[in-house]
Amino acid sequence: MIKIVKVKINIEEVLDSVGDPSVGGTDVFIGTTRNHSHGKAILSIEYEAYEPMASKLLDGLETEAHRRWPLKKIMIVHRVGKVEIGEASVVIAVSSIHRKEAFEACRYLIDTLKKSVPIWKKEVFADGEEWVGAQEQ
Amino acid sequence: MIKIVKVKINIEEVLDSVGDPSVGGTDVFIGTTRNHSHGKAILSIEYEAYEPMASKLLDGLETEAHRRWPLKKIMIVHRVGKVEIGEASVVIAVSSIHRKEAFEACRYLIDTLKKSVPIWKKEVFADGEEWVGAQEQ
Amino acid sequence: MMKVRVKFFANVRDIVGSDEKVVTLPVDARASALLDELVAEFPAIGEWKPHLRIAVNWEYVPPDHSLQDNDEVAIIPPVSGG
Amino acid sequence: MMKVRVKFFANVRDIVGSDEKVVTLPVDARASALLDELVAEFPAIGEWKPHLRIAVNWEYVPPDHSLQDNDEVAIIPPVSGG
Repeated sequence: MIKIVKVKINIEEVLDSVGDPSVGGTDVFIGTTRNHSHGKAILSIEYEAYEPMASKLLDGLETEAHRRWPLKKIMIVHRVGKVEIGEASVVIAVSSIHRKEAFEACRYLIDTLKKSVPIWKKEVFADGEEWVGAQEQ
Repeated sequence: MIKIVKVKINIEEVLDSVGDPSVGGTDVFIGTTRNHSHGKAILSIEYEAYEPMASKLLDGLETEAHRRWPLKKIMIVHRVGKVEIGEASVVIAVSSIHRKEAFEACRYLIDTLKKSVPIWKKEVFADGEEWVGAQEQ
Repeated sequence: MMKVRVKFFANVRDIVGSDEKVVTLPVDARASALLDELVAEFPAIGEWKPHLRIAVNWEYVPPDHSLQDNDEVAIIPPVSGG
Repeated sequence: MMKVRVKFFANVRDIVGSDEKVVTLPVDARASALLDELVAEFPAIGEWKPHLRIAVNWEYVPPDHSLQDNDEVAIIPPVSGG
């Protein structure tokens, strides 16, 4: 399942959503907003999504991961709007019977999300703000 | 940090313990007890540890992961005693500035823990119980 | 002639000063022609042009994709989600 | 002669029927000699012998490791944590 949300991501809820009695291993990636960028202090971050397309692409990523690996469940949650330093901007949880597949799929999902899903991050500094381009990641 | 605990693992606490304003990515592995083994229904699981040696080896794994990758923080929690189906037996959280290192270190930690740390799992079935040997994993 | 709805995001929206605009184009105009027209109207987009992708109806398309009347076209700057 | 404290876990403890035992050995006896002695006393351990590791004072040691008086020796069956 995938979600784009405007409120703080509840990690326990994400974990519950991928739980299953046959699951042996769950890998979870949590992306958090850092307090610095190229040595400059970041005050806060704002995320913007082209929501219908982002949802469609995230759905497609979920389907593709299930096709590539024998997984139990996937949950991808991306936050939009203002995110405070240290809060999660994205959480991806993948459960499977064995751990290897969970690790590989989770890594694939975050790597591909960062390359292709139309979501943008704006870093707010004391002296201005800047949209982050993928080439600077 | 590492812990061997007799009570349910609190995932939020584990995540808080690896939080840091400079962290960009955190990878978390959660091992849960499955409800079946080779097609047989498992009623519950018990874990036993040779605690002083297990703590020493886990401390060593933490040090080694910090030596191999530029990481922020590591938390490894392993539960002992009776664990209900679906509950976490182990949680490993690794935070770093960039995600690649967090994924690699987390995978290394769980793989090495499973091979070398003196902890044993007993599966309880309707018709008996069995210590699980590493060769059957 | 045909009309397409064009959506702008992030730095491109800041340049255009609006998140949406209806553009009139010759029938079967290509995605690249729309982009050229936008650069002509908003020269500051030009600097980003090599990095922009185009999506039509929520799917990335190549520059030679032929647009259709009423398409929802999005100009996608380098993404930075995650 | 010297004494070492030997600790048993999991299936080996079930066979021995106790989690600890003090064993008297010749001075400088090797870890493998202790294991042979245990197999002689508890033949059911023999089946597992190829899979057992030995730890001395919380560290894995090779079979030819020389034991010392008062060592804490552990017989480590295949581990299955995680």
